[in-house]
Amino acid sequence: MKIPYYPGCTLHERARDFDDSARECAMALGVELEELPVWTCCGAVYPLVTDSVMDILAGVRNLSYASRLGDKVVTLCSFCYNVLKRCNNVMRDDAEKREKVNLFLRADTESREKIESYTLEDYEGQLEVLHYIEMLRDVVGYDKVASAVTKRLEGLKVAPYYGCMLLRPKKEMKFDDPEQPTIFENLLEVLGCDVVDFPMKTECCGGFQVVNDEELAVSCSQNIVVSALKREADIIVTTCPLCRYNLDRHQERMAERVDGFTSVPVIYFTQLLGVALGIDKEHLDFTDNSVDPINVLAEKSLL
Amino acid sequence: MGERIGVFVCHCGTNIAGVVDVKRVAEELADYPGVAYSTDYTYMCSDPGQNLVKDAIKKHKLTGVIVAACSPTLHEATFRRAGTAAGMNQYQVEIANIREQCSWVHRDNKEAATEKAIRTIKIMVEKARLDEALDPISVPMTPRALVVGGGIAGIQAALDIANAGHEVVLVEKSASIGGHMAQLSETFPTLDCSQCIMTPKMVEVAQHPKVKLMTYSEVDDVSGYVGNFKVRIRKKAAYVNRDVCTGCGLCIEKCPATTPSEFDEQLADRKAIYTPFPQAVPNKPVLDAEHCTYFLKDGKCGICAKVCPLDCIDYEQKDEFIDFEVGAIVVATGYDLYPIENLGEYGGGKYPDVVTSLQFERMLSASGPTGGEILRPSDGEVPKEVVFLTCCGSRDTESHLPYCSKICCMYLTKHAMLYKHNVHEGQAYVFYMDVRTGGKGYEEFYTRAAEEDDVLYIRGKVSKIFEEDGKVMVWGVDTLSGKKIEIAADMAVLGLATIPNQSAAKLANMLKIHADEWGFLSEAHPKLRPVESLTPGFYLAGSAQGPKDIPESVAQASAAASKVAALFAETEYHREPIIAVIDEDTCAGCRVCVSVCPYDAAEFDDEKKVARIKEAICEGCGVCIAACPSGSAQQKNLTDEQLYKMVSAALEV
Amino acid sequence: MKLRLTADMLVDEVLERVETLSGQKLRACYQCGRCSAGCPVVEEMDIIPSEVIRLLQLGQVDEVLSSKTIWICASCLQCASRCPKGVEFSSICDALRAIVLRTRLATPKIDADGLTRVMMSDAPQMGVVGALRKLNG
Amino acid sequence: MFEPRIVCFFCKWCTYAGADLAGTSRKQYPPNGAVVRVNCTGRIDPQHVLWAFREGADGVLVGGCHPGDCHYEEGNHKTMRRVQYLKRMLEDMGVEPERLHLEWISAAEGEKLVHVMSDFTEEVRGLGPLELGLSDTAKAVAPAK
Repeated sequence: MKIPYYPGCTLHERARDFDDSARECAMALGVELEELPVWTCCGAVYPLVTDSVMDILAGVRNLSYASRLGDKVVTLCSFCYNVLKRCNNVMRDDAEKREKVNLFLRADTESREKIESYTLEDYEGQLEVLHYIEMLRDVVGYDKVASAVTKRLEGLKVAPYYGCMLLRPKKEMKFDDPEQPTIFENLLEVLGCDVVDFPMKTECCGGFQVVNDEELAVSCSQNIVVSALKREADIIVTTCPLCRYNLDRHQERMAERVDGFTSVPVIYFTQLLGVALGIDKEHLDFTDNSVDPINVLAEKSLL
Repeated sequence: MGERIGVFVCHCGTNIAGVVDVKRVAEELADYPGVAYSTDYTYMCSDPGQNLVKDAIKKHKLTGVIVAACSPTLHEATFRRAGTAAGMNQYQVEIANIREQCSWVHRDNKEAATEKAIRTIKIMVEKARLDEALDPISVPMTPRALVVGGGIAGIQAALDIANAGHEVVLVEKSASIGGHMAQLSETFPTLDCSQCIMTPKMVEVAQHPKVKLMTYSEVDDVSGYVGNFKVRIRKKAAYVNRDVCTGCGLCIEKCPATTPSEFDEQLADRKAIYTPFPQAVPNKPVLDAEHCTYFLKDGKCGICAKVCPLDCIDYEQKDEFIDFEVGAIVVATGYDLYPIENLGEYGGGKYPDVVTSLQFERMLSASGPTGGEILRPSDGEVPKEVVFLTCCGSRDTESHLPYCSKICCMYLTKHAMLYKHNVHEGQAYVFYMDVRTGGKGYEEFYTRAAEEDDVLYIRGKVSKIFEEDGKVMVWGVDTLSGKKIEIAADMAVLGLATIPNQSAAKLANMLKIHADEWGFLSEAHPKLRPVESLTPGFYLAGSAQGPKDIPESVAQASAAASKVAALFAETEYHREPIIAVIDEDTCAGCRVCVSVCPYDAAEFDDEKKVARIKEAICEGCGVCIAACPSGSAQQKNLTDEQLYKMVSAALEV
Repeated sequence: MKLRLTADMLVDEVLERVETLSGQKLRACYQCGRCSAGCPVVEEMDIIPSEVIRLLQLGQVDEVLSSKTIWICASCLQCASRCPKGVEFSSICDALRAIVLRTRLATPKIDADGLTRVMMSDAPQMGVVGALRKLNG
Repeated sequence: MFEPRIVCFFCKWCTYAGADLAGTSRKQYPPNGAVVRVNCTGRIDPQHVLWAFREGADGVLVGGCHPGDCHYEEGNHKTMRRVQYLKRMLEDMGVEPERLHLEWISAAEGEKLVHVMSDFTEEVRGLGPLELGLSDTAKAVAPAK
């Protein structure tokens, strides 16, 4: 089974581990992620001002590329997912903006054709934008995932961290219950984990503010990590490179601020999935973590 | 033809005359065929105005009257009475609506409004020219009332109707009457004990010779119309012969199966065979087959049957259906709490120390699961800090319910106060948006809570509640100081929104009475007819109509009862005669009318091979008339001929 | 502290712009404060979110535009998600930023030095792009 | 400007009450309609509608209770079917079916009534006067006045 895949910039640069592990897992599950032959940055943040037609052009351009390959597009990074899904909604529901954006798309094609010989078609919001985890549930099926598990992650206490962008705005994302989501937990149960339910799983990690105001991000992330630690999580899994960065990179700072802080590894859910599917750890790329996850996984005899 | 129609154009002060040229209207109508007299007057509905009509009827020997004024819903009855007083048949008095549907809506176009007024009156003149003198249809009245719901509103309505001398059938779906009021501890603003004032009423209604009490029963079907309803009550199988049972309680004591108690809001267990609470009326158990070992394990148990000294247990019992004829129906189905599961940000019910307002009532109640002690459900400790939250699901147009649930401000104030009386050294916080104390003694009650019992009121809405370190963490805000507030509390109590009882929607549908989009039953008029439904014969009492506190529910129940008593004061009920009639000479006997009538009012006479309308049942919708291929079916005073002429008049230039 | 309120303070061009740009109706807010109560970064703000809306309701645009608050918001949308009146503070915040940045009322939040630092950091690209778009316009 | 003539058949429980509400709320709408009040839209015979067009109506508006809200259980369902059938007939007769409009307007929907009245008036205005060109024979067989 081939599914169009939009990785986004971060997964091709600083989150290669996320991309690699996701592709390995997909392959193990019989899915070929077909990367769009041409794609650009999605814009990273969805504009919250109403007059921002230009600002959604990047997202729509990628949707238009993807629409040639099939009726779905899968993405992994929470930010990309948020932007693509919301751009898709606008193109589907807002006739006025749709027309304007398509005008821009046509102009874009004219200037690009010479370089890439790749034309952009008008886009009407016809794609289904899927997050990788939705793909696992709805396209592959959790039962099939379960039967592909070769190493049940029994005894491993995993805290699933959703963050913001998968769930909100709730009316547009329709990803899961924005207050008590379960899609992540259900996947972890399939893998045999002990799921740690912690109240900060939908709180913000500080997001992009880390770039300008690291303190802010440390505070936000600390609340999340400490809450997971209080419930004795062995490991935290995320679905977003920025969340992973914030929760993982600042743990030394957290240790300075919180008495008795013990560090906890933060990995991508695809890396954990890879372990359960028995994929070699070299392919899962546990090299970019500030807090090394290998020890914890080895301790539980999972690697 | 010899019709002599009088046209009376009302100015309604400037309401009509300020837009419509009333003089011109009266003058033009004077020349219209069939019109014998036409005039205008400042206020037609005033005494002199009515006298004008009466005098003209006599003086000009009028055969029909058109009052061109406000909507017929307002003064049709007034002028029909005036017509009758002057010797005219009331159904020959008609209203032309030139206010609500003319002068008020075409303010900016006086010329067009005047022309529309003329057309509107001509339409009614054409109707009146062919209106016949009719008599209201008398139907016998069954002076027996059905009251649905055995909470305080239903009990009060039943008692008042019964005390007025009429029979009442009181139907309650659970095993005991009492409703939510029986669950409450003490009541605001007087803090008298709910059970103490409720129990005597429960006993009184159960023992009243005019009241037939049917608990563990539901309305299964209703047909008919005001004065003559046929209702079918389903008496659910209780597996206990409750007529013989003395309520000794041996079966309950020995029953091995338990399940969470609805009455105690899941804070304690009850047996599979149970009475909901010790003071239940009737104090006789029912067996809940869903949780009974005998039923779940194919007859392996049967302890209750073995211990019952009177052999009351009957595992073979089936639902029973009992039919009644009643003349009026009072709906008092009450309220439920908005499901806590819908409030995920407060844990959605997964934190044991975040409780609902009714759970907290049970904790406060001396007969409740904690014997009136306030103890944390998680560990049984006395909570030192308790947070109370108003508007949990209320006043939320975005995700929950837009309306104010009305009673939460007050009951949470009461909760906070009673908690403080219980735990003197404890601290109570109330998060509020506005403390709504619109009731006698309510503001004083709130003041007492804040000043004497040191309840801290914090103005803001809580965003999130979660558990951390054995505490209930509350993230709120104080908008008055502009600070985010975090409280590590021991317990939180949610003032969940009031919603109509979930069985009410089904019932409203069956009874064909209107409900609003939230399921609260609609009154006939929000101000002037607050206890009647739009459908004749149905009356509303208590929270079924909208969130209400106890005094209001009782007042509304008594009001509904007085309406029922007034209805029953007549031995006959008069119905509008604007119904269908079939010309037997031209009827081809095709039975289309029989097939389309929603009331089974059209019947086929097998001997004569023609259809006939049952006068007492026809509601006058006219569906059969529009369907009749031969034109044999007609509506009295709204015949096809009248309609054609009215349409033509509507189009006169 | 005193505010002399006049009718014409309440009809302001910039206020209208905030409503248009954000797509939010300021008067719909009934000041329950839930946006502030659930805000993960409220600690760093000088004016809490609900007060920002209140000040706008009172026509105090300048005070709001010069606040620290509007640069602190991380667009996590928790406020918008829980607002009982469907008023999205996050969008109002973005509109206020846009007004400042488009009219050059203030210099971009990430200056040239900051830019170099950011580019050299190992923060994920999405964070860098996001911050530049949100804070520098 | 062409002022269309519109006959409005309103049921007394919902739409007529909705029109009253528009009045008590002092909403404004075009004065082109004249209202014929019936107990239920189910009373309206297709012939009444045809008669209206024959007598010079440019448009006919039928207003009743929302499905499920009919005071007489299901009169409005029958109307729905009759109107659908009538529209096809009108088309066959060379009359734009848009000249006949059915709308559910409850007693609480004064605002909706205003919109419907305004929009329908504009729509019929756009269609222009109805030219039936009835032959004498057609006039002769039309229902007696």
